[in-house]
Amino acid sequence: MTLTPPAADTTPAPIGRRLVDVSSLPKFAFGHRDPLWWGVWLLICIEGTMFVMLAASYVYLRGNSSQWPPAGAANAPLAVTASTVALLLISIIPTAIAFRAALDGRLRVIQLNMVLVTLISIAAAGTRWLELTSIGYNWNSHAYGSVVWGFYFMHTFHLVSGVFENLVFTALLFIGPVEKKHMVDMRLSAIYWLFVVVAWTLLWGLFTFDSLLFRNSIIS
Amino acid sequence: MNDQELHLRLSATWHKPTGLWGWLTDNHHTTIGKRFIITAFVFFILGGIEALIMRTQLALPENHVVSNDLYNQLFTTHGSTMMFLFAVPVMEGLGLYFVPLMIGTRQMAFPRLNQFAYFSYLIGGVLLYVGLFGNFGPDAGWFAYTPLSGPEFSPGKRVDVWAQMITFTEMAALGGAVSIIATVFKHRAPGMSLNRMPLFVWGQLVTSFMIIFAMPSVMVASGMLATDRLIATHFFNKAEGGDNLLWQHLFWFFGHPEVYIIFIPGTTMMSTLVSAFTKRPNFGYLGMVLSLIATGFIGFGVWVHHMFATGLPQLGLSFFTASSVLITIPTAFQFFSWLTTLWHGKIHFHSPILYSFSFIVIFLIGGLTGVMLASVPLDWQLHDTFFVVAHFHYVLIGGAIFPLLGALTYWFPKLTGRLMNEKLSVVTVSLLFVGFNVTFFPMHQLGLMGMPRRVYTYLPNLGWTNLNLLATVGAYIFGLGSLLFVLNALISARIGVIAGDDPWGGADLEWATASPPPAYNFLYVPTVRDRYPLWSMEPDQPLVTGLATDRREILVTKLMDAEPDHLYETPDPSISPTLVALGAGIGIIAAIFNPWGVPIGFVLAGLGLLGWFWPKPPHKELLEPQP
Amino acid sequence: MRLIWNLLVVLCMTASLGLYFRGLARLRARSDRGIRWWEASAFALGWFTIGIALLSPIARISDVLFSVHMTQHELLMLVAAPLIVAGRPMIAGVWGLGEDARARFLAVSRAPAFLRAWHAMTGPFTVLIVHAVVLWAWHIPRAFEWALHNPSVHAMQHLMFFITAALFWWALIHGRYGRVGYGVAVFFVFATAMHTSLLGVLLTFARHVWYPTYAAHTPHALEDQQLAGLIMWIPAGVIFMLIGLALFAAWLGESERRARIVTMLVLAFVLARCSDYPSERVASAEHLTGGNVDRGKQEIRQYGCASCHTIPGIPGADATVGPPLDKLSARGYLGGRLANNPANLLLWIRAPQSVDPKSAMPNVGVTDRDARDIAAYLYSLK
Amino acid sequence: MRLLFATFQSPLHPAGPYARAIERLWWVFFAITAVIYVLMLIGFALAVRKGARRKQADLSDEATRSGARFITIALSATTVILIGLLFTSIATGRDISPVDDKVTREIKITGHQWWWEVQYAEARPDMIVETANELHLPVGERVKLILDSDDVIHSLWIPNLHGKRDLIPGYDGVLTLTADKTGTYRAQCAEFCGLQHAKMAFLVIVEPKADFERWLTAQRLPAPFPKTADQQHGQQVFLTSTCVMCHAIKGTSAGARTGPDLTHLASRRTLGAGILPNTLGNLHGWIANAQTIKPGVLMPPNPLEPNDLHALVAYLETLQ
Repeated sequence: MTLTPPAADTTPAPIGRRLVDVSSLPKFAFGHRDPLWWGVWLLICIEGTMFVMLAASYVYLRGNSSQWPPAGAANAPLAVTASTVALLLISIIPTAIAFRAALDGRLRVIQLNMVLVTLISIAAAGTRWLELTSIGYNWNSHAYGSVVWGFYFMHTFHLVSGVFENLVFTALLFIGPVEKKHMVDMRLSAIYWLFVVVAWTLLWGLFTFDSLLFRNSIIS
Repeated sequence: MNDQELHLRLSATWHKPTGLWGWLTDNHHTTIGKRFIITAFVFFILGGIEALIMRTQLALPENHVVSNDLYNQLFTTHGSTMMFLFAVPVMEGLGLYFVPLMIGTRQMAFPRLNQFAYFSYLIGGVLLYVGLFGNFGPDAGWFAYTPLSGPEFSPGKRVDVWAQMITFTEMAALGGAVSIIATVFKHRAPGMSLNRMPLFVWGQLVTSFMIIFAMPSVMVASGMLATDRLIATHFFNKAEGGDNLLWQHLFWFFGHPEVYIIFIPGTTMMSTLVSAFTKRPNFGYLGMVLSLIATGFIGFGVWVHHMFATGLPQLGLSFFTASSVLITIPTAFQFFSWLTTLWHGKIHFHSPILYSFSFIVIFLIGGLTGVMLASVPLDWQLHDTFFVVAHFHYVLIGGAIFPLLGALTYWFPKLTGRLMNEKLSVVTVSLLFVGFNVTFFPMHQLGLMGMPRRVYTYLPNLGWTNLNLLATVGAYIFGLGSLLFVLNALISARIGVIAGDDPWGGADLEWATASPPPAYNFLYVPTVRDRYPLWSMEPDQPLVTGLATDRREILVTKLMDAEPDHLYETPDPSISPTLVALGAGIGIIAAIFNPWGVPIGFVLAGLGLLGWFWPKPPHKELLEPQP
Repeated sequence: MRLIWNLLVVLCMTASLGLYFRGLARLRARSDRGIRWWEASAFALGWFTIGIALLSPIARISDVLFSVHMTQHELLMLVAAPLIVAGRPMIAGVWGLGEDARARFLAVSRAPAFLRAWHAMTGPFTVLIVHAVVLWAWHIPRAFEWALHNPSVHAMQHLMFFITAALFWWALIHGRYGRVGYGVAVFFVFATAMHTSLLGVLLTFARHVWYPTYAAHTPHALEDQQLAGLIMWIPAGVIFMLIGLALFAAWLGESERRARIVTMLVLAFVLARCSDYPSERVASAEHLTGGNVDRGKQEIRQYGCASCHTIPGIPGADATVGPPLDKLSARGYLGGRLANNPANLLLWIRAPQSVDPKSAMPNVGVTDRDARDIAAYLYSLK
Repeated sequence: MRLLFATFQSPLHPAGPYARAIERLWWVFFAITAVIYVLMLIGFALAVRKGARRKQADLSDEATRSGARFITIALSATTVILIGLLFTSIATGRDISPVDDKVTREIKITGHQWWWEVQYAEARPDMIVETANELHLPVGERVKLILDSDDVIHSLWIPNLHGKRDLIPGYDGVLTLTADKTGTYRAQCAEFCGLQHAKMAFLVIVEPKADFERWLTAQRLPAPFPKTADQQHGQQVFLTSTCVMCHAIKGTSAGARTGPDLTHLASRRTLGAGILPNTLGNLHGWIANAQTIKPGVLMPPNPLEPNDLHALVAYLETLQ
């Protein structure tokens, strides 16, 4: 094999070459055509796997204990935890509306619904605070406490980030200037928020309805 | 506009900032990729030095080179360094550098994420070594089994350092993986359908997916360990309902795929080298791709074979053996494909192909001992002995380091513009090959003679002395080889033969641009008509034009067939990602001493993120408010 | 009760088999396309598997041993469901109906409301979630125990397992994105393999018997449960992997096929976009065809192309018998028959009648050399 | 010392049916994989020679076809061999994991950082024999070892008798084994367990049944009362110093359980968990400062007056 000497101009001249002119292509695209869409879904895969691992740890630890939850381990009052879940679930509606409206850039609709989402998410963060202060055990009380507080920690982290993201986004929508390609980001942010909602609904369901789900299992 | 003008304009737009400020702000994939590679090699050398100290200690029975306390820190740091700070980052670094070049684009999908990943990695690595040099290096093994690593049996800050280092490096690996997947899916040059991607790119893609699903598990585990230690949670505390085997399940659910995360890029480098130096496409492209995917898939199902000795359900053992043996089949396919390619190709003997031959001789042993270890009865005897040490060094050094060094020799011109010294390379590969086998082959025998792993010394009358001495001699030869490689790289980067664009007559697009590539990678983005674009390039192969020259615009194509889809602007250099990494770093390191570090780091990182994502002018295509 | 359900199963299975093969026979009588033999064999095999799962001793033993019960479920979800789906039962089933019933069925199936519902129900993401929820929900100890004690609930459980699995496989194999969606399919197969394995793992490593009924039947209930978990984890995982790999291979093949089309489109795209670079347009047109643009201009007049076509740049060429030849390079097809590429253009110029005997364009005896020149000129047009 | 470890600590020198089954399996695997390795290397050597001699890469369809044929055949052969190995392994696995619980004896082994506690189960509590770092087994009997740990995870590995099994706190591991050759076998902790993982060894002494019973009977006795004044002084030293914080000697007031039971210390062959022969000199050094011999061991240095030390050792030497 011979080694080619360096050419003065290393890039082949396009004279006589056919060219694909892409200058007229759009500057953004929705859905899976957009690289950032992949970024967000991959992030959801990562975070989702973490939640799944935590939930699996819960079930695994549960299987190794004779009494689960331990005697006297009182969760936060159902009314409080359920209202957080309810708020989160309600927030899906304005999120979905804004998600649709983003497709054809109806700014007013988006602004209105994003304000709603932000307010509801702040309210959910408020009830979350109530939850945290009314849990009847600590993370260092027992393994059950550790894993449930683990759920709370992980999710509150996401919830706060979500609220922060909603706030910033809403501010951006009002401060402007709003570009067309922000509509793509708007939809991605909605997808992420949806993930935050769904993840908690499942985790909450797991530890709240524990006795209902596992009542029949016996220890050998 | 003629080419010269285009070159000037693109150079200005894609200008890489220089100096310290540039170091903190540049996000170009070649810069980040190169940084990953160089930093990883620094850690490789550190890990190697640790290995040599350990080998010196074990050269003679009842030796006193280091204390048992230091020895335990050394082997823990060695394992953690090689896995978390060398193998994964160096493979990802090569991916960051070469994937965009091989698929014909100017930049990765999320350059700022890469920048963030690099600084996370750096902080994590430095943290580990500050620990080691400050005599609070972790000493519970790279696997950190609880309860040994728990608050009761490892008081002090040592294991905390390990747990936080894990969090950091995994964040880095995850960031890189997300970026690589999006880049491979969306940035390919027009015409490069999935079916035409170079195998190396496939390897990076499969590896990245494995990272996405494996690493969260260890992050959860290390998080639990950290809270057990810092705020007295009870995840692994039996007395309060926790469970020690939970750690092992979570750890090995990550730990086994980790091996393939390192090995898969190795095999695809092997494919690249075999094809490049036989001037022949690899046999069975589809089979090769499916092998990679099957390996990735099965890699998630076999973690339990690290736990055969824990007393698993008897029934399960034959199932676990079966699934562990199953993973041999895709690897065997790759072996047969290389063999066939060599047979039908025209072999050009240059130093990179010698690394490939070493791979074959060495890795094959590692693979076959792997089949032995998959057998439960044999594993009960061999597990946690030096036989296993020999096995996984044969697999990881044979399967990943040899092809890596070969690939670096092959790609060296693309990284530096110059060729590595051929004669020195031949000496290097010979030293490495001999040194490696002299070091690790006797370890099989040692394992069969009953020598357990992770012992800082042994008694003189057990008959292990001679083989240990031999292994130590080999380790020094191997060390010499590694040193020679590094020296050769340093020297050749300055005074090596100027390589030109395509010194080897390579097949893939990275050879279609200058060496090293200009900041904009390609003057015109190329188009592709099959799997080996440069071998089948016709004079009228179309080029892409129409990308903006005044901003960093790149072409996004469709996932399956790489049809031009839309244009995407990648961000300019910025300090924000570095600040986010730094903020998270302050928080997580502070958390070792006080749990409030976590929220503080969270807030700091959040502020950095605001700067990262806040849109900057000029604003284009404004959205008119509709009635 | 049990007997009634078994009779019902036999009845349904006989009916479905009859319907399928009647439809198959009718289809094959009409044309040789449609359902292929291997697809019909897949259906038969899947049908047979259902029989084994529901009517053989497996069904009886599954009341005593959880591991056998698990095998039964995996047979339904992982063997029978994909095989039956591969056999295209809908098409055969519709043809198996009587004339009137078929018409009514088609009318319903074309109603917008039905289409919308069907569309919503068979999105890949939807079926992934639905199948996962059904699978996990039925393994909740209470639910499973209920099914064990009540044959009707048990039948419902099997039905839900089978239907959601069939929908899952249908959406991935024949679903709305077709082969283009096989990439998504691979990911969803992976995700399903992961979550079902997780359930298997939890069963394998549990130290409790999840379903006490089994503990009443056998002293080795825990081992039995471990075996069940292992079956769900490892053999089932292998089947998932094999199906995933097959879909992946098909996806790659599809990507190659589409890339060929795209290359063709890009070619048209290239030529269409050449307008900004006139000299290159000519150069590339000449390169593509091996002809000469200037000579082509002469020959077009000589061969009389202008009497039928409007051709830019040729004086007097504004006839409307045939299609205008401007922007030829941007066209997808030539003569409505051939893909637009240089070789086909040459063929079309020289021998249109051999391509399409019904075409009005005559063979006018253009030589190869002249055809190349003419093609070069035509491709150089804006 | 040599005599002490006369038998190799190796799975390839089996002294029991289970280890022998694994050894056989090893040789089967070794032979088959070695043949495969050699064949593969020959294949690669031929391919490299062929490839080196070509003028040009062969891109013909014929080459593709023959390559595909080769890969198909080779992969099928690989699969068949793997299935064969799998079934051999499963068969051996069944042989070495007896399902029935017919054992003559249950022995509980508890791992500690960094020594082994051994308890021979008996129905009557006062008949229980407790010892450390030494397991006596009657030849030819099937015994069941119940494995537990007091602190971190250890792993019991007696390569000449069976594969290893972890000792996990809170999990009762079970290892059933039989020794059919008398002799002394060395065992070692195989799971990293902290500072002195390297020096956590263990002796298995397989004796004829009569010898074993004699040993067991002797072990059941409490410690004899010291006879000479020196020995009595030694006992006083033991009972009044820090020794009693960790150790027990049956028949005296010392009953702590942190360290090994010393009731029959003098009958044991090693000190410090299998690392020193149990000789007078070693015992002196071990008591005075075990940290220099086994750095990190939980036994602190004991700065005793010389005559106290001598007396203590003299007393301990009586604990046959």
